[in-house]
Amino acid sequence: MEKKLPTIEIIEKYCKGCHICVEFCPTKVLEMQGFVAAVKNLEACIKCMQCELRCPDFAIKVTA
Amino acid sequence: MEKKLPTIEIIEKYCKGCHICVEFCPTKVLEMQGFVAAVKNLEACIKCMQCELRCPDFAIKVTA
Amino acid sequence: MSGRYELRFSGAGGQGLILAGVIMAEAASIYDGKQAVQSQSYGPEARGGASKSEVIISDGSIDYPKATVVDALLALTQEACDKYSHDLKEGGVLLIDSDLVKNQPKGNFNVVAFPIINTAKNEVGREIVANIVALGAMVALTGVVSRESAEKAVLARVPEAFLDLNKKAFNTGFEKAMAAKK
Amino acid sequence: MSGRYELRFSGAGGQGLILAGVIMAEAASIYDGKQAVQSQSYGPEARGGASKSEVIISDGSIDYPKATVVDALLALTQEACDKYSHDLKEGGVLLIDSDLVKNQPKGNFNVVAFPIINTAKNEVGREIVANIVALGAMVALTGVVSRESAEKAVLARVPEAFLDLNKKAFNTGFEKAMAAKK
Amino acid sequence: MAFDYDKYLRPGKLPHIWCPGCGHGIVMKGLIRAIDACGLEKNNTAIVSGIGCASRLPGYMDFCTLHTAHGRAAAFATGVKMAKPEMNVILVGGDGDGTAIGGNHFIHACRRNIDMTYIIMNNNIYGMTGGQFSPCTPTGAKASTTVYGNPDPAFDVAKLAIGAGATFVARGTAYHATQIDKLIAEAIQHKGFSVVEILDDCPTTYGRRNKFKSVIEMMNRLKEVTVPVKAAEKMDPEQLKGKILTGVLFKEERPDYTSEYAKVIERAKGAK
Amino acid sequence: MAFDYDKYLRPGKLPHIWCPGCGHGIVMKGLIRAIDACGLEKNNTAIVSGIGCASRLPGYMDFCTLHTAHGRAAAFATGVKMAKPEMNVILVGGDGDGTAIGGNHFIHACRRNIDMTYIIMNNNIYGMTGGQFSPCTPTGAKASTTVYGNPDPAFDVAKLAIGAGATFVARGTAYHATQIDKLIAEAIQHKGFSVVEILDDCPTTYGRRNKFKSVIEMMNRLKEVTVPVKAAEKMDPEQLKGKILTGVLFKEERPDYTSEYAKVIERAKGAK
Amino acid sequence: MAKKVAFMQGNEAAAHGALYAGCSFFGGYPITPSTEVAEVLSVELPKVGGKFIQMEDEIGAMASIIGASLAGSKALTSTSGPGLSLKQELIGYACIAEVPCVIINVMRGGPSTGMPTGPSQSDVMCAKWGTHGDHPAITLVPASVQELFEETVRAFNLAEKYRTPVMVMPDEIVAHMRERIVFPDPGELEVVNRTQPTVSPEQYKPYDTQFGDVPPLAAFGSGYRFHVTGLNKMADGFPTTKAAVVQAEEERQVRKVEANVDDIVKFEEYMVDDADVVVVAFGSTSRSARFAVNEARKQGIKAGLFRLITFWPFPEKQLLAISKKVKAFVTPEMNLGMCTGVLKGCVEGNAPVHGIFRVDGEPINPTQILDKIKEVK
Amino acid sequence: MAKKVAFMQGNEAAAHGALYAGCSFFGGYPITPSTEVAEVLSVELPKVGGKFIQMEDEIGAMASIIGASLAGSKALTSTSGPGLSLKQELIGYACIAEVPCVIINVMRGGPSTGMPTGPSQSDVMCAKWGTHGDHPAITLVPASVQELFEETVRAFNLAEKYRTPVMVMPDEIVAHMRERIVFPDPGELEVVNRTQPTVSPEQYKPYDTQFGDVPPLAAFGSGYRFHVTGLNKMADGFPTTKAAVVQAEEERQVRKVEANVDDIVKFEEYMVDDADVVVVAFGSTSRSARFAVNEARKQGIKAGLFRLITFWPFPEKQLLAISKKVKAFVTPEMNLGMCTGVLKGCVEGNAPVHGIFRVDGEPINPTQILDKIKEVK
Ligand SMILES: Cc1ncc(C[n+]2csc(CCOP(=O)(O)OP(=O)(O)O)c2C)c(N)n1
Ligand SMILES: Cc1ncc(C[n+]2csc(CCOP(=O)(O)OP(=O)(O)O)c2C)c(N)n1
Ligand code: SF4
Ligand code: SF4
Ligand code: SF4
Ligand code: SF4
Ligand code: SF4
Ligand code: SF4
Ligand SMILES: [Mg+2]
Ligand SMILES: [Mg+2]
Repeated sequence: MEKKLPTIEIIEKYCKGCHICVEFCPTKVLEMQGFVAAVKNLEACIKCMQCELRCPDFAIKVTA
Repeated sequence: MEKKLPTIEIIEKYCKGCHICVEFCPTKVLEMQGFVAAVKNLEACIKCMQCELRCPDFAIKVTA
Repeated sequence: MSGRYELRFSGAGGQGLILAGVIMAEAASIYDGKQAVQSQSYGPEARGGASKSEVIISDGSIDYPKATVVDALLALTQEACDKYSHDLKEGGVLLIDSDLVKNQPKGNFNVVAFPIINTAKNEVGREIVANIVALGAMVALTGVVSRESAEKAVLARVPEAFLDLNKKAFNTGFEKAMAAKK
Repeated sequence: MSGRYELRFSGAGGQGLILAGVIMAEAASIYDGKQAVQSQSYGPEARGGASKSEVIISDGSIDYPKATVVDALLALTQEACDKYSHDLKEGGVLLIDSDLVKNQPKGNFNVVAFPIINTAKNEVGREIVANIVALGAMVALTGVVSRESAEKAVLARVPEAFLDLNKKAFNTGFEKAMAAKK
Repeated sequence: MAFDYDKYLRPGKLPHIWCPGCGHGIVMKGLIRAIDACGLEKNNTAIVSGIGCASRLPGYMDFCTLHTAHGRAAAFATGVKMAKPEMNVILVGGDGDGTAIGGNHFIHACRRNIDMTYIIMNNNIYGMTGGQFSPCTPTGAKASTTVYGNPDPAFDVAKLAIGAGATFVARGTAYHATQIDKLIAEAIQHKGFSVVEILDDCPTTYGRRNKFKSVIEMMNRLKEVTVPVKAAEKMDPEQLKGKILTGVLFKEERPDYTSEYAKVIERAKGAK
Repeated sequence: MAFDYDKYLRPGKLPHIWCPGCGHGIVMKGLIRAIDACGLEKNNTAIVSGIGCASRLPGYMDFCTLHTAHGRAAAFATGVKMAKPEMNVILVGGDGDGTAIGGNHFIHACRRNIDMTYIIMNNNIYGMTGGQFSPCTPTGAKASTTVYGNPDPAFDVAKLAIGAGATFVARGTAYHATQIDKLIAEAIQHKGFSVVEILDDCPTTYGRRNKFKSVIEMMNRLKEVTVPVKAAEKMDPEQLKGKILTGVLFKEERPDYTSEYAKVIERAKGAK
Repeated sequence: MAKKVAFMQGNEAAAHGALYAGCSFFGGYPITPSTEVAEVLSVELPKVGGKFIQMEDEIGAMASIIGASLAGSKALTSTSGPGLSLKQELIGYACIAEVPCVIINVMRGGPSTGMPTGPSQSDVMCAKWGTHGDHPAITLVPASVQELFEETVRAFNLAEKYRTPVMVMPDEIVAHMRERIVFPDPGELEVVNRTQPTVSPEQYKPYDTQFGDVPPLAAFGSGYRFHVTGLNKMADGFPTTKAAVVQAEEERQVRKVEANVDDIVKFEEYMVDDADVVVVAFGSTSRSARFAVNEARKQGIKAGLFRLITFWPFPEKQLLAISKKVKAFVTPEMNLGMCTGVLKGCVEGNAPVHGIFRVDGEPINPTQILDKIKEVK
Repeated sequence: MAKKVAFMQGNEAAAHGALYAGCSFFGGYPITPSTEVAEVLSVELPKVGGKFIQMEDEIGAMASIIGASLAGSKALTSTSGPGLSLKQELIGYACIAEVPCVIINVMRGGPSTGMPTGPSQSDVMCAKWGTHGDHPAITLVPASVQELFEETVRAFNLAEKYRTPVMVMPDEIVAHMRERIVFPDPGELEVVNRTQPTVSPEQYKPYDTQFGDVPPLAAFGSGYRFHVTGLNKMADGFPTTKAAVVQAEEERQVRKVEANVDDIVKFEEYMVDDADVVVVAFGSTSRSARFAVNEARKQGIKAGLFRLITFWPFPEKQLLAISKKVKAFVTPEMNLGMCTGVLKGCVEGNAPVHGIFRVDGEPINPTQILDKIKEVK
């Protein structure tokens, strides 16, 4: 059975493009697209929640 | 040869009659006379200077 | 200034003169149904130096709360006497402690002198009630409040434990003054 | 208001618009010998939000230091364009970043649009000089200061290390505007 | 699984005013998780701040919020707590607000051991006014008023709080986001005055001037310079040189102020 | 043999305003002996105070004397010292002046480690205003505003000073008159901010209310509750319970503020 | 049942007045000559479950009463000159955040430490103008022990009614003198409490002008959650820089008081109707003035007394009217001309204003005033 | 040799003005919108061996400059509304102890935190009346970058000449706008230093009136030893409660300034002579006013501008004289009527005073003023 992927929601109007989530994601799931963060490689997500915890702007939500 | 006695000067207009010098003199040299301190028994003075050091009012001077 | 009578209690800070003044004023305003105002002046910040307590007693309302021409002055120390006797009126009552006030102010006053502190210490038993002794004397000399009211006022102000002591102080002062004044 | 010319540089905080305004004003007052006043408005306390920098240039003395009717407006963001275009005068110059300002304000203005930020980033090489690119363009479009004076002013304000970069930014902006305006 | 912050946020106030990468937002999220963990009731909880970027925090929180004057949060809060001892009172603010102009109220709140929790977001600078040095700016650092390097020594906020009598003192960082809520929760549960210092970042006014290329570098520094107290116990002085301890640094049980005052009321009523 | 105090006193100012038995006079004498021992030059020495009975001290001293506003001595003195670093600056004041309203200036002077000496005469009360409790009044004690017993915990002034960064902290008592001058002298010689707390007595507003029959009893208490640090080392916790340590409690070498600022000036002149 | 009477000091009466008004929180810092207010309340407040706290300084004291008031208490602080100066920033906070509270400031000699035990009337200008920015001001200046009690009650009422700080400013003489006082029975004097919201917590806005210029104020912890700030704010309490809103709010904050002067202003006219010379005085000085006026009348001089009980708002209307009928005003005051200046400012030159100024720690005596009356009559 | 010219911000110019005047000490605490003054001096002062210190708060900042001044430095602090309120107690100290110092207060929206980045002119009343007790006040209100430089120099001169604190109060617009400034050469502008004692240290008294109303002030550490206090003092600086001395000293402290208004008061009259309507304005508002007056004249309306450069002492004499000739005054100001009230107070009803008040963070524009001129002409 294939593993269930989390959903990662990025609220663009909150994101201020600080790069924090991108840089500190242990598995490089995220990337910057222009001024905002975006999901690049959802498969790699290990649901560690670091991105959500560290986002200063309430802009990223990870749901398993 | 007889021992040289110190001179103990009490400046009455400075003395506020707090009793400190009298109470803490180890050899009970001093006494209160009315509102001010006075020398009662000069012979007993051991020149420890406690009275002078503790007088809050600069009212007592001991000179050997 | 209908029947305006002015008293000043003066001496050194800590001698309880403010209380003496307050009791005098209370005797008048609470027990004798007159008008009375008591006020005082302090030294630097809240303590020390010569201190005075003034009482104005009147049948009518009292506007100006401070003394204008003093009718009766108590002086427990020389410093206080020198400092506060200037506006004692011609023929006014001047009560002084005969041990502590050696030179009296010039002017013709009705001077009464006896060893107030000493009386408190030796005859009444405690130096701290000298102010009440003085109060008793002032009541006797001025007659501006009744002896009964004054005594009531004293007893109302002092702690239970010291009622008799203060009663004794008050009466001793009253008698001494009567005698001294003869 | 003898020959009073009003410019407004607007965008987001941190885009260096205040500096752009200052350089424009310096070009006028220090190098062209005209009168100039530069002023700005801030967001809450010292930071953030849409920001504007205003420059008044005149031959005579300038009394009122703020804009009354704006002759030329630069808007680097949509928010700034919406917020600060209300008092742009009929036929006034409106320079906008074509990538970031999608809907232009109504009114007949002399609109010039090109991708300012992008030009700075890709043609000049550094995004941070977008303000100088914009400045070059404003100089070209308004002609209120001479190209030489403006360039002098730019070079006088920027750090040694970045002289060429800013020179390039200024000239690129100038040329682009000329072209865009055609 | 995703934590629901909205439950505690006032609707429609985001995005907040803080700059990109400002650590204050990370701290606010930690505070929200802590409040949730402690099950504090919104109506019964006051959040009080002074003035500064950090002090803008209460405005976003759906509680009884009080944005006071610069440096005065602890004194306003003391009034709230004394008037309604049953309320939970949480103070938030910056290093400048709390240790510069607010220093006196801070040490006296510590002394009284009044049952409130104070979260100091220490970004080593006066952010809101554009980056003048604060009493927590490291010696030698650059600020808009120390272009030649800061001559002032910095406070050790935790040491100051302990010296003044606080009974719970902890330190975390914006990098160690997972720990923020745990430290704050423990502080809230502590009966008495509790202080939680969060080492924070201000990329806008501190980072640039001090040669940090990005907020990422600032975050990484927070990781590098800190050592958890537990870990520190096993390290020798050499290894600890220049390190800053994190975790619960001090904890002590002492009667809290409003409980003590309740006894005054009892005595007074008895005296009647 | 009798020490000549008059050399340092302003002529004609005695008797001083302090009450009979007030310890402030004992401290002033100790200060004079210390100044004499350190050979400070009158013209080159400023004595700065706040407001309170203790703060009346400078008026009697024949130096450059500054009687400031309540609580502000340290801040005024900082201005004097920065303007003329070559001057010796000595601060004196009461516990209320220094730790209540003056608390912020006090902790920041400690933090800066500015080379001044601060003598705090701690009589545990606001004497001048008639005996309201101070931040140094023991819990449970009686004051004019704590008739039911003081609910406030008291500061440990030395602990506070150390927590704030002072580099020399000592404690003496009015009873141990002989040590006052030694402690103050050592403090003056220390380069940096030095604090000397003298446990003092206020018979007028504290003694009576707290059942001391006389100033003698207050003095004896100072003897009984204190233990010299040296002696304490040899005592076990049991014996030390409720005891207050005296002597030099803390000493550390750190660059002092005006020396550091001198370097700023060098750097600035270099930068020109 | 006979009324409770007592012979007490002004400051004690102020403390009892506060209790009568329902004061349940006192935050202060001791200063001569106001300490007795704090001392009495430290004893009395806990007896009724109220709170007394001695803060670290006057700023903390002012902050604490604002906090306590927002938590629903009627809050008081007492101080004197130097302390009042220190409180100024937060007095402004109470004005803009519209937090009811009362400040008793006993006037002593200034500036700075000045003469701590000497009487003065030199804080009346900083009572209105001390804090920066535009703001309302209400200042009461009682002249007797009884009136100090009653005006303290009124101070709380005005603070609650208009959601603004109110100052009571006895001079040191009124604060320290002792007189007979008759305690009003409970209910005898009006006691006002701030209006509470009638809307639901969801609909509540702390500055909701649909309820008039003085919006209802809920208490923290009462089920209403809201935001309070010292920044310019909107109806919902959140900061704004919207020009129109800011202008409106600033104007309303001042209008609350300015539009209600008739409700707030209180004064006493004594033989003013036919007077040629009107003495305008307040506090203990007005007692000397009454004495002097009586003397003058005995001597056939038409003198009168206009006694200010509210100093701010100043009774401009009334005095302007009087200025058209009188030959001259005499303004005795223990400062260098504060009331004199304000009075000149509102009589449009209709009548000369002759000041008598004392700043030497001595009261102005009746003779000084009488002489001046004779001189200018 | 050509003069140094620069294009700079008002706050920078103020800092350079201070340096020109010989300022050697700055003690401050940052606050918008005054921070640039501190920032520039933190860079420039150490270059010339001066001292810059950032204190723990505004009270400490004010204390530090008084201390530094007593040690012989020309000392400055800069702040804005909330900070000014906090400094009030110690401003009073500087007044009574007669310590020269300068306070630059950049006016932002108040009260309390108000609108930190919005321009305002609402601190002018607390500049004079903020601190408790009677005291002198000198307040300068420049309207351009050049004038801010020059008035800062003058502020130091007046402080040194009269031994009293002096305030410079640009509004946020003047403080933050940039203009061309021409630096005066050294010696071009007068620079005054406090008079030094001519007597020996033994004979020196810090308040020795035999040298006039402004006694010489020695510096700590200069060989002169003396005592300074915030209590009422005698000639030798020691506290006194002697009525006569206190009265005399208090009066002298105020007289120093009151008796020298002509030396201190500075203003500009622009087309006032034949004017029917005179606009009285200061700071940036006066620039809008000049614009409006010019427009009015173009339209044939006899308008004029009386520009205050010194707000305190207020040019009462001059304006009273003008009030007898004009139809009306117009007073535009970024507050709710402070200058308006003061002006009314001194024109004895001779001419109506029409205020234009803005407290919304927006400048008063020329059109508003022009419209009012037309309305009242
Ligand atoms: C009385 C007063 N003084 C100064 C200021 C200016 N001011 C506003 S915020 C601030 C410092 C903020 O620094 P901090 O508390 O560390 O918060 P941060 O902005 O760094 O988060 C200052 C000095 C003010 N608003 N009020
Ligand atoms: C701003 C201000 N607040 C309050 C006071 C009143 N005050 C004068 S001295 C003092 C306390 C003095 O206590 P402390 O410093 O311990 O000195 P002590 O009299 O006990 O020696 C107070 C509260 C004041 N003068 N100024
Ligand atoms: S949850 Fe962890 S792994 Fe997944 S995106 Fe976020 S940081 Fe990366
Ligand atoms: S951390 Fe948040 S704000 Fe920063 S880039 Fe990622 S989503 Fe955007
Ligand atoms: S010197 Fe010593 S022995 Fe002599 S009198 Fe004094 S205390 Fe007594
Ligand atoms: S100690 Fe001094 S003041 Fe006290 S009694 Fe002795 S001599 Fe007098
Ligand atoms: S200035 Fe600094 S502290 Fe303020 S919001 Fe920006 S990053 Fe955060
Ligand atoms: S009141 Fe206390 S502190 Fe003040 S002088 Fe008297 S004894 Fe000393
Ligand atoms: Mg900070
Ligand atoms: Mg004390």
